[in-house]
Amino acid sequence: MRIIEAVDITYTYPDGTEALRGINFHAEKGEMIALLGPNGAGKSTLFLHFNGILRPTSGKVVVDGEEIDYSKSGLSRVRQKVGIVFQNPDDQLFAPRVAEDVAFGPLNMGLPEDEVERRVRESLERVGMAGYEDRPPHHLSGGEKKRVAIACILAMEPEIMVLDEPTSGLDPRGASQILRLLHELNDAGMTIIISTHDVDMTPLYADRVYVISNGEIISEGTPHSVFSDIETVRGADLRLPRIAHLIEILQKEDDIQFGDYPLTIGEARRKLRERLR
Amino acid sequence: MRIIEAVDITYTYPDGTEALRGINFHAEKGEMIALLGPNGAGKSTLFLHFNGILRPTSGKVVVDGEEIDYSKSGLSRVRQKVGIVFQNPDDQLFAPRVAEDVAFGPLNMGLPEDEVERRVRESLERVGMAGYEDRPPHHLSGGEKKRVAIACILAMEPEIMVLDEPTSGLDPRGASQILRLLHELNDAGMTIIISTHDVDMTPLYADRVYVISNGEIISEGTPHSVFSDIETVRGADLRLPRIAHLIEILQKEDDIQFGDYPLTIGEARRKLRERLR
Amino acid sequence: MNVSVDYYAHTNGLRNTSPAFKMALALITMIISLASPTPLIPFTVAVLMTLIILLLADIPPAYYLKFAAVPAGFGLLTLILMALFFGVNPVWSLMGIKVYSDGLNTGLLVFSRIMGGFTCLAFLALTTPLNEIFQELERLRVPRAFTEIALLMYRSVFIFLEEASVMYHAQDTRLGYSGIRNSYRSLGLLAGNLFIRSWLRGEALYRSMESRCYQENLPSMGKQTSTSPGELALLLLFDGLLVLGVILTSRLTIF
Amino acid sequence: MHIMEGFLPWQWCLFWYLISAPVIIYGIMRIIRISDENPEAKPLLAVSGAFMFVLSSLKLPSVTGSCSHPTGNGLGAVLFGPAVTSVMALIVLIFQAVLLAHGGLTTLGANVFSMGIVGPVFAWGIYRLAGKGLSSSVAVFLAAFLGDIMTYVTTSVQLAMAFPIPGFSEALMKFMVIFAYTQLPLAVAEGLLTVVIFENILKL
Repeated sequence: MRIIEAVDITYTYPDGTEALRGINFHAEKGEMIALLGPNGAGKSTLFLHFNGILRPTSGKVVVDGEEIDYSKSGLSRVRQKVGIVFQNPDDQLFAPRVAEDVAFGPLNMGLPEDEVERRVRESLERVGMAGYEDRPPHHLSGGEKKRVAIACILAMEPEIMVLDEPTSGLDPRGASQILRLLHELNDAGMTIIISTHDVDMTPLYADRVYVISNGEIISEGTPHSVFSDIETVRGADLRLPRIAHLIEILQKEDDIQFGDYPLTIGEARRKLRERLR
Repeated sequence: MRIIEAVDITYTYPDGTEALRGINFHAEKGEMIALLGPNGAGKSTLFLHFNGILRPTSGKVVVDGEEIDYSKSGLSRVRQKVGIVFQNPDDQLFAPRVAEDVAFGPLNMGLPEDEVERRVRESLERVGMAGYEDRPPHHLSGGEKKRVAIACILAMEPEIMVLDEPTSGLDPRGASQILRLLHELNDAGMTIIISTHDVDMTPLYADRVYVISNGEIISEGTPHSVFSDIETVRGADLRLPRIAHLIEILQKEDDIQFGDYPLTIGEARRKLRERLR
Repeated sequence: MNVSVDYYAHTNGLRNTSPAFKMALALITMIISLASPTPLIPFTVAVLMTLIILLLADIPPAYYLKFAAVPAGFGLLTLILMALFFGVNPVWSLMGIKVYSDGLNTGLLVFSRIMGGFTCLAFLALTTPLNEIFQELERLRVPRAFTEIALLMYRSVFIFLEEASVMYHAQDTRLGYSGIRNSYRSLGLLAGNLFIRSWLRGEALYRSMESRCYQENLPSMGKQTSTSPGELALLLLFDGLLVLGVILTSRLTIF
Repeated sequence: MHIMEGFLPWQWCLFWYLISAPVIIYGIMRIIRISDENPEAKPLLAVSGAFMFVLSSLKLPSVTGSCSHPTGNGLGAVLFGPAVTSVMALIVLIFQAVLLAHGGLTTLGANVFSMGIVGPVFAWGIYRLAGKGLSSSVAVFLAAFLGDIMTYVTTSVQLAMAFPIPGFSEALMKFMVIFAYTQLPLAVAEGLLTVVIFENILKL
């Protein structure tokens, strides 16, 4: 079942810049999807369409089988279904205390106080930040801020979580903690859409990949099918994952054949083990 | 010849936080050095000592054989020798036009007008941004801003260039352009010090690596020697480069011996080619 | 948040005309339009300036119309209010509402001056980047402390606008603008956060300027431009004719 | 409340320029002195000015359905004092005129007087007075609210002086009535918002 779908949407900024040109995109319920593209390709602009922050110049966005209704109550409904975690946590954490920040969404939804409290507690637990309720967000580390930002969205209990560059700027440990958290949420049934330009990480989580360049989707499929078309990937200012690049060089330059390129360390290990033993 | 050296410096913020605890660091003339560490380890704080923006609580910084003189004229001298490119180009670019930003340093140095013009022209050419003189920085992309920020420092013709996370937030193409540029500058004789938490990229450029964690240097040496001590690297919330990790798994789990871990695609290719042919 | 003005200021067809000329043309014409005791010349100014903006500066008509709609609407409203409430000689009476001839005359005059003045302002705004205006002021001996702050401010404005818009979206995503109560709280949080950010940026900016040997004063960095004799002649001709027009039409009344 | 370009007769434009000039000159002298003592002052004033500009471009919903643009002048007055704030307000007004076509250049003198001088002076004075007896939130609210009200009163006076039809006092009444309906709720709004901003700044 397609839980969210963008049908042929274009978006033109007031100054005339065409940011999106006929995007078709969808996510099945429970999928984990990567939207891969260089800076300025239109990833963030597309995301802002998913919960009606931006309204497409043409085309439509369908959530849970219903086209987005841009009335006040319609927008309120869609924003409870689709939560967006923005790239820079400093743009979304405002309150003097972590708990107040997490409570922001549920309070705006008009939930009763004990329900708000329960959600704050549970979301902070889920992202591993229980015990930080009274801390001021700007004293947290980058990775911690990111997790609080995710908790803020979790507290609204959306069906779809959209994350803009969730690991950018994080050190290796912070990045892998976020990735683990997203896997857990996905296992629990949440549909997750991630924008990124980190090609090395993409194959680690994505069920399906869209490649976006200059406001157009130029490729779509499983990580293997997307990365097998190297020309398209490089044309979008991206590259192969390092592991795949190593194998590509061995195959092309040194004529050692592996077939399909492995994309992750695990896959490469299996392929190499077969050949080396 | 040690062109810059930090001797046993500690730095305590006014609020009492100990940011640096006895750092010893040096760069030889013409070296390209990586300062590797997780977020919050003290990388940026250390950098601000290199041109006297911060004054160590104890210890000293020696540039070109002379201890930094913290008088007005002394600071002006050291800042012409050591240029810092800050992490966020938006913190650095303040002028309404690219050319004015690049001219700012040389003008402050009191250079005559035609010399300023020459330097502006040459630095913009060197970073591949000739023709952008009249653009306002807010019409540039992230990678372009970064290159202009580097040109701003180049125009002061320093002997040492210090860059804080120069590739963070950039897509693969943007990052590799910056890296290529830094290699060119280094080949032309400039000493370059780069702070980063990108372990995959570090072995591609660094002659020597310092690992910093919690305000202390916990490891130092060539990339191979630093990454061979996996415990220390992981203890600093970092990891092995992906290529090295693949080989580590083959070696440890599958008992296929390679000896020293290769860190880059090139090194791994040579090792694997030997074994596979 | 309309910064497309700035975008056009940097890309329009008159981008490379000297800023001093554009400023002089806008300001002198504006003053002539304001000094005219009758509406004809201000309306002429509005038409001429609109033509310059559309034909010489190549500003897209659709954009310009939207830009001009607000002052035009406000000007019309003024005209109506003046005709109904600011007069002593009633001419018509419609269902008990009196229209005053002198009020109508004043209203028409103010409306024409608003349109004349606005089109001059729009010409300046759409053809000349703000920084060049302040750099010209600097050459006119406006105190450096004033222009320096304005020039330093220019960049920060765009950074903060961008940040404010992302913050606004982030709050909107969490339903921060549903209902007036929520809106106030959200906007207050946003503004407070932005304020803190602005101080952090101030510190970071100072640090990076210090790194480049900044000492108390910004060096003068503007592009040196000069007004050509041809431009000067054009300016004198254009505004001279308008002044003549003001003198000739000064006794005209419509109602 | 901006007076639009072209709205005031030239004599009044000139008059308000002359009235505002001494305050602006004094403010610039203060800025020069402050930045001589502290080189960090200029970048900080610049970012604060940018903050004021951005704040004023945010729309604040009001009870009557119209929108106001919070000015931040009250906040500036409390932080920097009225003289420096008047200079900042002048720069912000030029930015608004040229980047947004709010206000105008010939009306700049009049607008600086109402929004950059009278408003901040009242806000600052009231904050000082009220700060002695009342809680800081109430003082901030009163300062921003009354600063706003005084700005509107000043604008009404300016307009009535320019269009004294049939006489000054009748015209003033008319302008005040128009503003009372549209601007009073906005002054309350700005007062409340300034309190929220102020409290957030203190907490962070």
